[in-house]
Amino acid sequence: MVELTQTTIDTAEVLRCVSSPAAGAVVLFLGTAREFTAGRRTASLDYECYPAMAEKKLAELEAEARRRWPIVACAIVHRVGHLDLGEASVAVAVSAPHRHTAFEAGRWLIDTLKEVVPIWKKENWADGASKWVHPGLTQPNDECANDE
Amino acid sequence: MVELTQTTIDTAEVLRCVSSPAAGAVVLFLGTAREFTAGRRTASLDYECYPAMAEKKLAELEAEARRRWPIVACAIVHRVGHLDLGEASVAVAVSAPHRHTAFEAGRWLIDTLKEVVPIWKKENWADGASKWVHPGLTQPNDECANDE
Amino acid sequence: MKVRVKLFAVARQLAGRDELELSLPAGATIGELRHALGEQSPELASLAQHAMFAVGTEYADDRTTIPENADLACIPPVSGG
Amino acid sequence: MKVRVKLFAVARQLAGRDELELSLPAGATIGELRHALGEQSPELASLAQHAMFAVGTEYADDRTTIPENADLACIPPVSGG
Repeated sequence: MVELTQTTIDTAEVLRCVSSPAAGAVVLFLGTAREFTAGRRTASLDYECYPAMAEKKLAELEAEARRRWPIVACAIVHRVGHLDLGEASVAVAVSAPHRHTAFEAGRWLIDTLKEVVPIWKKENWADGASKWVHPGLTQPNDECANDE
Repeated sequence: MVELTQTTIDTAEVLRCVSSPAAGAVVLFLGTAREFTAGRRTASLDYECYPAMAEKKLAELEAEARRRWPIVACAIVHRVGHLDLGEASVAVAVSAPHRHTAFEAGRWLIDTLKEVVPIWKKENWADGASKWVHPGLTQPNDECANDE
Repeated sequence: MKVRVKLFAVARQLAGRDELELSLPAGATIGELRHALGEQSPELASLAQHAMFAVGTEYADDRTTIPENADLACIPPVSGG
Repeated sequence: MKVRVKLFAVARQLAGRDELELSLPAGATIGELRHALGEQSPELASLAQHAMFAVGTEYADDRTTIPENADLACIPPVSGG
């Protein structure tokens, strides 16, 4: 199950979605909006995505994880829009007969999601500046005005 | 936070317990009662522990994880008593600034818990037999009568 | 041929819009699109060098020929998760 | 000295009780306890060879001297999680 959502991620529902008597292990990963990055304070985050492509890539990640590991169930939910500090931006849950499978698949899913799924984060700093985060990209201004 | 409990593990509460604006990542591991082990059907599980020592060992695990990794918060809850299929026997949650820390600490915690914490599982098979699980131990009878 | 390219994140911010229209020769490749985007919108030139491009919902490399009426998107380095 | 040893899981099941009392010489070690447990309760002899023992709430090796009035426990291979 993969989903993009505008609202708070319901972690209980994500866990229900992967729970099964065939599973001996569940691993849930949550990415959450952190207050400090390299000493600089974040006030909030905005996430934007290319919806059709993001959904397709998320579904491909689930399919590839199922090919690589004998997992029972998998759920990936990514939030888009505005997030306050502490809120979850992404939930990845995997259930499997054995725990090492669940850990490996969960870690691979979030690592790969962060490399290939067309979703972008904008840091809204506490000092009022905002910046889209594009790893590896040198941007003309380290601080751009908020474009929203 | 470490806890032994006789009742259903409240995963939402476990997640709340580790959530923090200092964390960018949360990893939750749940061990759940699996229906089939090596093709044999389980009806239920019973967990027993040496309470004083189990609590101390769990607290030592948390302390050691905090020494090894820059984690923000840690919660380990182990259930004892009777569990039905699909129910969680253990929850391990770790929050950290970065995800690799959370995954590594979470995996180390459950791996080490399974090696050192004095808690024992009894499989109650669907065919009526029961057996305490003691990894590496050759037991006189593969199937003993239920002792409860 | 006319093509439309969706813009996201800093690309959208720099261009001030979420889509651009370009004229490309029929049979043009993604590499040519990358170049043409920088020519037509100099504010995107540097980004266009480093972005990925998608044809429909699939990543495409510079040698990919752009089909007629393709849905194109400029995908700056992603930062979801 | 008299010592009491807590029993868990298959040890408790085999012995049919959750605690055993043994007489050991003063200054006896965990190794001697391991042996004495098997002597006194033959049904535990095999398990006693493979179990861990705890003094108070800490694992102890065979060379550990057992203190007076110690809380002792026989810890069969654990299977929590």
